[in-house]
Amino acid sequence: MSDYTPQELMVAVASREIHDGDLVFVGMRLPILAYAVARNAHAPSARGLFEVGLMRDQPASGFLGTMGDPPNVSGALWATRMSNTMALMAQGHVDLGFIGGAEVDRYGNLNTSYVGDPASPKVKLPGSGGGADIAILSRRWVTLMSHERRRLVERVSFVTSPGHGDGTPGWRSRMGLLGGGPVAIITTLCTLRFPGGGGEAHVASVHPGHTVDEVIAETGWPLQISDDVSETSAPTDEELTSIRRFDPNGFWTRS
Amino acid sequence: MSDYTPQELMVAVASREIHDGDLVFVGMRLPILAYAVARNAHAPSARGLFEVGLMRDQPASGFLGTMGDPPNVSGALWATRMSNTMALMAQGHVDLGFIGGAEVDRYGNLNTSYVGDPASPKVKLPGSGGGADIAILSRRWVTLMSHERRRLVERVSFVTSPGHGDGTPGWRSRMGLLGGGPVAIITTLCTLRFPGGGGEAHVASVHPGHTVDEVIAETGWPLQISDDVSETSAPTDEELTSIRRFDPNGFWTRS
Amino acid sequence: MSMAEAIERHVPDGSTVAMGCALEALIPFAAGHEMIRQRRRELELVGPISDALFDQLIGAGCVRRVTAAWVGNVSEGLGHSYRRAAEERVPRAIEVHDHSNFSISLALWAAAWNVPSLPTRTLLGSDILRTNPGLVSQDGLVHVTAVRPDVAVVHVQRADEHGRAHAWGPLGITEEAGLAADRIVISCEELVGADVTLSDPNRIQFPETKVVAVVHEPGAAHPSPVQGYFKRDHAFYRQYADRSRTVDVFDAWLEDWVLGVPDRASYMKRIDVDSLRIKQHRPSVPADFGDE
Amino acid sequence: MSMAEAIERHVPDGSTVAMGCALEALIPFAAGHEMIRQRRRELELVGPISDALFDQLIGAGCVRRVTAAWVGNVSEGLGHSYRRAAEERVPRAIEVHDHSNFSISLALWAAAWNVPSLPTRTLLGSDILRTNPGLVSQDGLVHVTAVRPDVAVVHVQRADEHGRAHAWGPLGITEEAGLAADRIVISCEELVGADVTLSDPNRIQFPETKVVAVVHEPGAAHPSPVQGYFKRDHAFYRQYADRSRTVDVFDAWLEDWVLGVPDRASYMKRIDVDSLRIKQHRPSVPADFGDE
Repeated sequence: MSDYTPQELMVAVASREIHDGDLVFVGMRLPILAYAVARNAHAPSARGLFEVGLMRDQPASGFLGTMGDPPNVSGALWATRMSNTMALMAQGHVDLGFIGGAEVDRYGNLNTSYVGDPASPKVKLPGSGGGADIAILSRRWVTLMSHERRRLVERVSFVTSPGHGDGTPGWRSRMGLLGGGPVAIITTLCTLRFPGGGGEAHVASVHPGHTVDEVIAETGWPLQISDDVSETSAPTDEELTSIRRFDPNGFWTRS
Repeated sequence: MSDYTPQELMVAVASREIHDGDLVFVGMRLPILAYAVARNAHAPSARGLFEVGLMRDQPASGFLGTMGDPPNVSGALWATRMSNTMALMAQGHVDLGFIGGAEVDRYGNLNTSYVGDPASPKVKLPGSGGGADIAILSRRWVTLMSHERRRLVERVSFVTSPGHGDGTPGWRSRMGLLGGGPVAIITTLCTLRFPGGGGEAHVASVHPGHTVDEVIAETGWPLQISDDVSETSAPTDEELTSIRRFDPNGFWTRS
Repeated sequence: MSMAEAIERHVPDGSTVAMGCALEALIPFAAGHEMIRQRRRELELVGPISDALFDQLIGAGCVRRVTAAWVGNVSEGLGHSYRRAAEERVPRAIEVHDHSNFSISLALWAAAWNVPSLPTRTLLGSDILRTNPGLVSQDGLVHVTAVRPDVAVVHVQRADEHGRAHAWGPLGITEEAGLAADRIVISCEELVGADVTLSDPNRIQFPETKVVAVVHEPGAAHPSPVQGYFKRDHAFYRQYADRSRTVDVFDAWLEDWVLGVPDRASYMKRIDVDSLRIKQHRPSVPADFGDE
Repeated sequence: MSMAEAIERHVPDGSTVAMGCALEALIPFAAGHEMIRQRRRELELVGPISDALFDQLIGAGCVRRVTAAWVGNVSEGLGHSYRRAAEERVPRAIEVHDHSNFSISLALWAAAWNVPSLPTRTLLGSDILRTNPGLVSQDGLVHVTAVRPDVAVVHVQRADEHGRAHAWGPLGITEEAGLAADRIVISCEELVGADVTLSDPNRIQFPETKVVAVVHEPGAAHPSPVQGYFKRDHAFYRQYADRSRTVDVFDAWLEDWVLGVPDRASYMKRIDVDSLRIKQHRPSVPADFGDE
């Protein structure tokens, strides 16, 4: 079963970011699977919070195309208003959030709004959704994206969801942002991490089958490589079994 | 059945303040009966809103010691949070409110907080409850109280629920108060009314068996008597039947 | 968990405690009486209107400050212990932070959303702005400072051992009080399984992550009403009004109904439960949560 | 009332319309399609995230402004019509007032409570503050200007003819949208008697005084899910993504599924309803509203 897709690897890596006992603002797509994997492995008491207005302590039994699908409500611990889930996050009760990104820069700022001038954009992206809220209010967060030079850029042209801002230490607290900001960017090629207290992303581990040179080539800024850069551990059989149980047709991980 | 108590008369008079189609912020005690009487007579489509978090289109079938009693929930059109009932009032959707008062002055300002210096009060009254909210936000309101010289005073020492303030025309709009303020004070002796746009209370009608002189003697300021002062119409048999149906043991109207 | 243990653990001296948040219904009297028995001191009580419970805690000397819209006895009028404390500093002086019902709700929403204050159009022109430092008039609006209870104490119809509480009927400011509070203590008429609570997640009042204690205490809200379970005991409120008019009769009442009573079970033995119990059932029509 | 009549009467050109307030579930597609058939113009659409519906209305040229946190296709990604309107002004230019999910909720609460704005700690450091004039940063907080919809269009599981609507499952910003709106148009899977709705007043979403129309329209939310009634039609969303990539294929899709379809009943005949219907029932445990 050692064969796996890049998405399956990303899910496995993301699931390892979830600590037992965490309240996780789950979001959509791969993170829904990451929560399921973690909950069934090393984080049995992790809870999931969904901005649609749900709290859960176990993954949905059925496949989820969206967080609002009926199986996500069965067994839910709370079905409420979105603003109540945001209230918990604004109080610092959300330990970890996941955000999807279209564009990220070296300081972890995300753009999901506009490529080019907002007045007449080259590309109009869907927008923040809950992304900006998670980026600002959750204690720490992680983003997942395809590793392409056009996506990992020196500076994003529009900051939808602030990471570590201009990269100077303490930027977030100076700006009055409550949460700690991004801790990792999980891409199709590697895992990037940020120093505590903010700053610039560096390569922490490269995914099996890929090289540091390849990562550098696909990144839009001169990339810092940590001295102890390692190879990302591949998904375990247990992780893959769990992933394939919750994404039986590969809707998220094999398309 | 022409025999009735002062409270029964007050309930009948209060019920006549309710227009058909009104959304009424009902409050407690006699107004609960006034809503029931009006709803079963001239105001069949009047709805009641209760700050506890209820909307009704008919009186409760059972006796109510408080608006939170179980019979008030049976048949309710909405059981919600208090803040949602306040939202409707803040939007100007409440046509009429009732407020109980301990002290009222010539301009209709109510005191239900402190007699004497708030720092060391002669009497500590229970407080606003929803009174200040109704006084400020409802389109028009009415207060009911026992007609005593110590209760109808020149100026209240503490304005819990603002009426027409200092009595100058347009005081409420200058202060930014949304609603129109008090239209009547219904006492055990008479009905006092206010001119449109604010100002000072005047005697509109004297209850049967009482005289203008008696009213003047029991009032703490030189009272204006309207030229066409009349005798308050006594409760009709229909009104009394209705009152006694909803207060069978005279808990509110015969004690 | 027993009520004694819940109060011992989660309501220390000096706590800011939200209670009676559903107004006249579901008032957690059993929890309040246990605070009195445990001689809690320096409490700040937070609520909208309080029907007798705050008056009892004030009379027992547990209270340093009241942050509420109304304190008294809804069917009887004034709160005599509240008056003595405010007028004569008996048994001790109390500080009063006056609110209206709307403004105390907003103060709790401000805390729930973690902002310093929320603006409102109510209270303009009211002298409450003069006596409560947490209400600031500016630019034609009143800014209501956040009120953050250390603990919200709530009585509900049913809950499971994990803290998922179902409450129904009018709920007043219960939801914002729970969200604003650091922790929630629940007492319930029925302790049910998760199969009951999770069958209707929309009726769950609070995130279980804030609930620190669930106490199965039938009748814990007496003399206040509980939809589907108990009628309001009007006579008991009238009796309390009579027996709180002076310090002496109040102290006798407190000994009789609180200090001299070991726990709620013993208290209930002295109530005519049968005459107060709601016997006619009105089940809600189920909602179908089917998912496949 | 028929959907055609409800939209004709209550959603005139230029209206500010809140839809999709429960996010991915209970999206009022039938109402949106009727707006397209009636050639509504100059609408301002308000919502949190919009899963395809806003994209369809934008592509049909009904929309002047979007005030939302996210517009696209949740399981497929980008909204192609939204992109064309914003990037190429095709079929017309649109104005975008960006929000986050939290800020659009607060904008509606501000309107519900009738205050100019509400403060929040979210959006600090986000460029959304640069593109939305209704978001003002001051004193370390963001002040979210009130958004007042003329009409909130909501799909629910069941309602009675008087406008008492029962909805369940995750509800997003449905409640604040209804309270903020001048009026509410409801479509429902089941039209039930008042005996059903009033059996559970806590599940009633809105004050009936704001509800101006109740349309009995089973399947009105397709392809979005309805707890207890319909699963999400993922394939339909994928098909829409494919058939909206260019103006030509979108226009064909619109003709095929909206303009060429007289009403929802005809639309439903073309859906494999049986494969989408939820067949396994999970009734909630009733709450006892007994009162005597």
